[in-house]
Amino acid sequence: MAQTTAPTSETRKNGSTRGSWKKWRRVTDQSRFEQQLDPGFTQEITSIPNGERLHECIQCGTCSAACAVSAFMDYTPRRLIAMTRAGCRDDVLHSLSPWVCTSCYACTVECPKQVPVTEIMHALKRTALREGEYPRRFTTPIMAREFVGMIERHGRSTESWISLKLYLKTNPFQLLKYYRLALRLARLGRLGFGRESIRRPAELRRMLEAVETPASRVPARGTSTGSVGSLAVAATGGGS
Amino acid sequence: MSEAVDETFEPRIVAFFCNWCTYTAADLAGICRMTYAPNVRVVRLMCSGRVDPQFVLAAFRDGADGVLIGGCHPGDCHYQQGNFHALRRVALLRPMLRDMGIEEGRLRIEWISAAEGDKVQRVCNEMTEQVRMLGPLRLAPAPGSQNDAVLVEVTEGLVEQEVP
Amino acid sequence: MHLPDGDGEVKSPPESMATAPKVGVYVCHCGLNIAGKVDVERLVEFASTLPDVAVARDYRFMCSDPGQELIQQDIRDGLVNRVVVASCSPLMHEATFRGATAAGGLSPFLFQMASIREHVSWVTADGEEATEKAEALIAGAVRRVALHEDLERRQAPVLPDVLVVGGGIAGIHAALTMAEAGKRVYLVERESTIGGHMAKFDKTFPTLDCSACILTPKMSAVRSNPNITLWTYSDVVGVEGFTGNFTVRVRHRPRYVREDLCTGCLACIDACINKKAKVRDEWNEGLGKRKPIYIPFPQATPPVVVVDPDECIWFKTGKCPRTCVDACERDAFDFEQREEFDEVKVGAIVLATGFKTFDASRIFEYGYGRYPNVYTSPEVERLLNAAGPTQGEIEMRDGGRPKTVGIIHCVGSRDVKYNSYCSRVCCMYSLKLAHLIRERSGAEVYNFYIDMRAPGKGYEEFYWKLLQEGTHFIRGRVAEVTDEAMSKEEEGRLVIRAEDTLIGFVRRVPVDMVVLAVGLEPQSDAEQVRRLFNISCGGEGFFTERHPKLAPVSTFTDGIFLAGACQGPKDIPDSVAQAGAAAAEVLAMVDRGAVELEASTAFVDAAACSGCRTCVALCPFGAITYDAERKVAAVNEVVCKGCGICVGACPSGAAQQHLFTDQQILSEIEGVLQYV
Amino acid sequence: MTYAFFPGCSALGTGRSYVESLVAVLEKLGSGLNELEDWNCCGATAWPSVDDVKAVALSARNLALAEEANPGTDPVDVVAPCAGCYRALLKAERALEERGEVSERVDFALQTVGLRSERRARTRHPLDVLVNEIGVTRIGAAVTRPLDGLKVACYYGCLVVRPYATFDDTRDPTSMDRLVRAIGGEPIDWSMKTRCCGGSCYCGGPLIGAMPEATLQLSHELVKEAKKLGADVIATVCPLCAFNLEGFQDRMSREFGETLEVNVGFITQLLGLALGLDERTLGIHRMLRWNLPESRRAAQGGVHAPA
Repeated sequence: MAQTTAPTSETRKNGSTRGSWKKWRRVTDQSRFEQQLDPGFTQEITSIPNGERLHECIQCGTCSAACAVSAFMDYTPRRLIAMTRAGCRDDVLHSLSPWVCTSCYACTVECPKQVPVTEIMHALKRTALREGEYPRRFTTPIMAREFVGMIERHGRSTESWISLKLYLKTNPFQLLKYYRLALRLARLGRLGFGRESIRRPAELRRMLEAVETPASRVPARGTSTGSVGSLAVAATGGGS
Repeated sequence: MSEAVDETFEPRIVAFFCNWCTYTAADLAGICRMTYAPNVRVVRLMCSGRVDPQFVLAAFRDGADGVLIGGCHPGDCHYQQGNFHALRRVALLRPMLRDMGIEEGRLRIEWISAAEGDKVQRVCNEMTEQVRMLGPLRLAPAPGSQNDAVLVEVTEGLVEQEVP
Repeated sequence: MHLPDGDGEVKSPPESMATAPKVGVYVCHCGLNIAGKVDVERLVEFASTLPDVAVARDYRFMCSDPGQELIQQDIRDGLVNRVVVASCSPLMHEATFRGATAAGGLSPFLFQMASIREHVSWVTADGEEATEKAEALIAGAVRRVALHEDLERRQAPVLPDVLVVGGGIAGIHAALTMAEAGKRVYLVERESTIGGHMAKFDKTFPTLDCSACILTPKMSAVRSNPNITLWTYSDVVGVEGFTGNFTVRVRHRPRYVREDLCTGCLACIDACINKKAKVRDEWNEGLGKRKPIYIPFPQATPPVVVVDPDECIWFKTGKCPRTCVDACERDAFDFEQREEFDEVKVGAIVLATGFKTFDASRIFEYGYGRYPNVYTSPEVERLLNAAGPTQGEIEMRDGGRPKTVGIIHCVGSRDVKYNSYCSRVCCMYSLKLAHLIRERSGAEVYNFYIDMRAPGKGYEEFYWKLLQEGTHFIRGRVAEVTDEAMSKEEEGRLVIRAEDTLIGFVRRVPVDMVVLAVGLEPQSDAEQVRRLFNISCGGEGFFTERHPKLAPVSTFTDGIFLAGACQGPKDIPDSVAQAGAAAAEVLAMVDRGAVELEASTAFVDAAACSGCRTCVALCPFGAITYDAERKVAAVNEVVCKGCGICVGACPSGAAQQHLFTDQQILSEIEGVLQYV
Repeated sequence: MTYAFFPGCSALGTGRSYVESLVAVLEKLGSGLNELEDWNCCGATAWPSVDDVKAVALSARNLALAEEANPGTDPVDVVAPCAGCYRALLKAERALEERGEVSERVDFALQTVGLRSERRARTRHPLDVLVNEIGVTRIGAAVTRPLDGLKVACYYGCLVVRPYATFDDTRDPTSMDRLVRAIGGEPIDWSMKTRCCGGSCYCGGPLIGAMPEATLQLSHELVKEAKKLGADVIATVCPLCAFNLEGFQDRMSREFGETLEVNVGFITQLLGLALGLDERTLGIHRMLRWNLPESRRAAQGGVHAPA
């Protein structure tokens, strides 16, 4: 999927996959009809604070170049911005890029038009989770849900548990790779297996539920947070 | 003001704008089609330094609920320091207005440069809302009434102690 | 102090008003600009009910000939003797309607305008509210115009001489144009030579003609033109007066060499006790060295050497054999030279103070100042110049020759963190640099651009030529220049990281040299200059023209004109065109011989004046004098600029301002408040 | 001076020694940390991906707890050592200050559990406190075992300076470099100070799971560059950065075919050593990559041995 080491001119010429079918991408209809585009999607994403600046994007690509992980994205952040602006809802929600984003904010601080790129990535992830359009075997969305569920129940996260559950759900074989490291950490006292919790987790849950309450006056938002909440609960149910 | 706000009350505000900065900015707001509250009526002066304290008092007496003075930013005055004189006069006027029971929020001075059409919009809106909250000015003129007499007396006694 | 009575009754009209006021109110539709929002018919109906109003009419476009004719006809028919036009802003058409009033046979000052477009129809959401506001403004104008009086129209002579500030290409061109028309021109330049930025370039885009070849003849022409007084190493320190009659104070900084004696033989430089040049050479952007006694470049105009007192051993220690003095055959040295001042009287001023380039070290991630092989474009201009520190060879700070060069566009431009505007010239000069670097060194050149802006005669063709030459163009703004290598090939080089946005992936391009195409900014002292000349600056700091389209070289201060990049980023052809335009405006003004003075001057009613002298000290222009004998103040109306500060402060109401008397303003206040 | 202290979940796990050393160092310098009663998770960067308002509410609760514990103090400084927590609390602080729809909902939510945000809490990073409150002069004066020119690669990571640069420059931060200089170390001049480590700040590091090659490459770049420039140790201020750089070094070495072996620690551990604290107090024994025998240096430098 991506380079693990910077290629030299050698490897470029003598790539082992010469002639392999893997080198050609399967091509489907790449055109987009206007009716396929969803202006409502654009509107939803740009409704975040300073989100309207998305319309001011000049497509200079600073975000992509400043991004440490854009090399591992299917669409660069700049393309995602352009696609979001155009209303390419499906293409954007089926992109792995937001899930690769590490939220390091390099794009945000470098953007010459101060487009809140990282926050837009978060907004895309929220929409994707809400609509169930996220990659099932990719750890980041699962992680986000697991994490949220754990906080809702205990108020704090326990690194050992969250990692364990994550790998069980996505790629159990990865566990084998890391068990040595985990054991070592545990020996050094850096990986506790006792579950962390705050003293009043119920109070915290009550507070989080109350976040939705005043917004019930605003139906659109109320439903959105509501459904995410239930999603988190579902994740909890699946996990334990 | 503690009384309930009268929803139908439309404040009347007189604005003295200097020709070079604030009036030009108001024109710019127009050119940019920035809509704002219609309650502000502009009287054009060449400089905010022309604002005589009696203009402010006369405006209040004639039924204004608020007075706005707009000049160039400090250092930008077309006439070097007229805005500075305006500011001093406002400072001298404030205690007198307070004594007459005219709330501080009814008189405002703002520096608005020729490039700040948006500021004209913002200030006019803010001023209108502020005066709306304060309600109608209670000294509203009945010609020859007590209030008027007080006002005239004060105005007559007003000798500006401006030491340059 | 007199306040009008509460019921709005005004004092008895002035004697000059022989007949009772008959006001004509003319409401303009301005197409749909006004009529689309405001109920014009209602306005006319309302106006006709106002006191003193004799006629109220509306018309589609009052500023058109038939519209103006309407006013004139009513005046001629004796229907009206005061005019109110309710239309656009007075800043737009006051002059037009005053003209129409005068053409009808009335004094142009018996006119008042109500701005119901900029202040009403364009800024009010609700039609009903807009109509009400327009009514109030018209009522104010009608009230006030009844008190207007005829005023004397005064003119002041325009002095024939002209001042040009700044000796770059714009200043040079403006000065030459006006001098050739026979005007005496004072050209003031801060540096020791004229020529400005253009003198530092090797070639100019898109024609690639030699900058020196086209500029130096003009520089010599300035020096040899008898109508031009050239003051270099000088700056303007004071400006007083008004349109047509400015008094300008100029400071001459000491060069310690007499300009009238120095012939520019440069023998002194060779003779300097410092055998090696050790001082940072600003002219070469610090890439070269000069001696404490120097001349910026061979064709410097005037060709007079300058002694740098901060570096000269004689100035620093007082102990030096002064071999330079011995070498001078004309005895031109004067180590005792002091600052000198000159005062000149001019009728008009052209500001051509130019620009400065963006400080590239402000963008940390581009590595300027951290990596020696990152250059700014002005530095590369000097590297490429045959008269520059490397004789036109691309030799880098580490002595190497680049095989690959990356040029980064839009450095400090189009970025809200620095300057949000486009600097306009960087694309083109980057193409020029790309071409020259390739030509001189054979290096591969990569251009990293956001958008290629080549709007100009021959510009797109130049871009095309570069494409044909095989210069690489990558559409993407560079995020970082780094020395961190990710592969063998990148080791020891600078890596430019940018997204190739046309392809859609990030590229890392290892290069030997990075050129930052820095944008154009206002001079760092633009703010002081603006205050000195009493003009205005836009948000980005460039001087503001009177009108962006129709008065591009005028300012809001009459008699002061703009040329070149001090008004905004501009290339050479545009600067020269603007300089020509400014010269033409000046000539039109100077040759007219006179300017109309501000009518709204202050005056003192001697009978009412108590002689307190408050006004005398307040006047910023010294226009008020105190007559000790009569114990009253008097305004010199020629010097008065009509601000009214004295009027606002006069405790006895003796000081008044034409067109803005207390009575007029108080009536207007009453008017705008009475009908809401 | 005593600060309210928000340790964050990683303090209980991988970042344990960071908190241990921070507490010890501040105590040595005469400042105390008061751990917030019943603090909860800050929301990290996972919560904003699910519900941005709730993410703010989570952090807001911690800020409100800090205010509750310090009545009458304004501002209440809350020290958050973890870079992710620091950003999350700062974001909540800003959102509350804006007093928009978000703060309205959050205020309401706090109220339901008897809490109140008076906007007194101010989030501080340990670097901020060390450099701007205690000051490098005082720290320098307290040094008993200077680092003797130890070459330190100061690695700030992302969220300490982005998106909010409250106490240091976003692109060229220098606070840690100044600290290192104050304790006798030599900060290396490198261009990777704020480059992303590929960790993605959820406690546990999800990108390593989804795309190990991405995380490994980014971390490798950092370690490799530090090694190339001769750094003896990489100093970090984030539990996750530290974990990524130390925990996966073996795997990086394998995948990229070179032996890396660069020491990784927290800046507070280096400070602690210089201030004469012992390794155990500073949690150095918990580190995966720490081969800086301070005893050796002490012998070489012949400096005052701790009592």
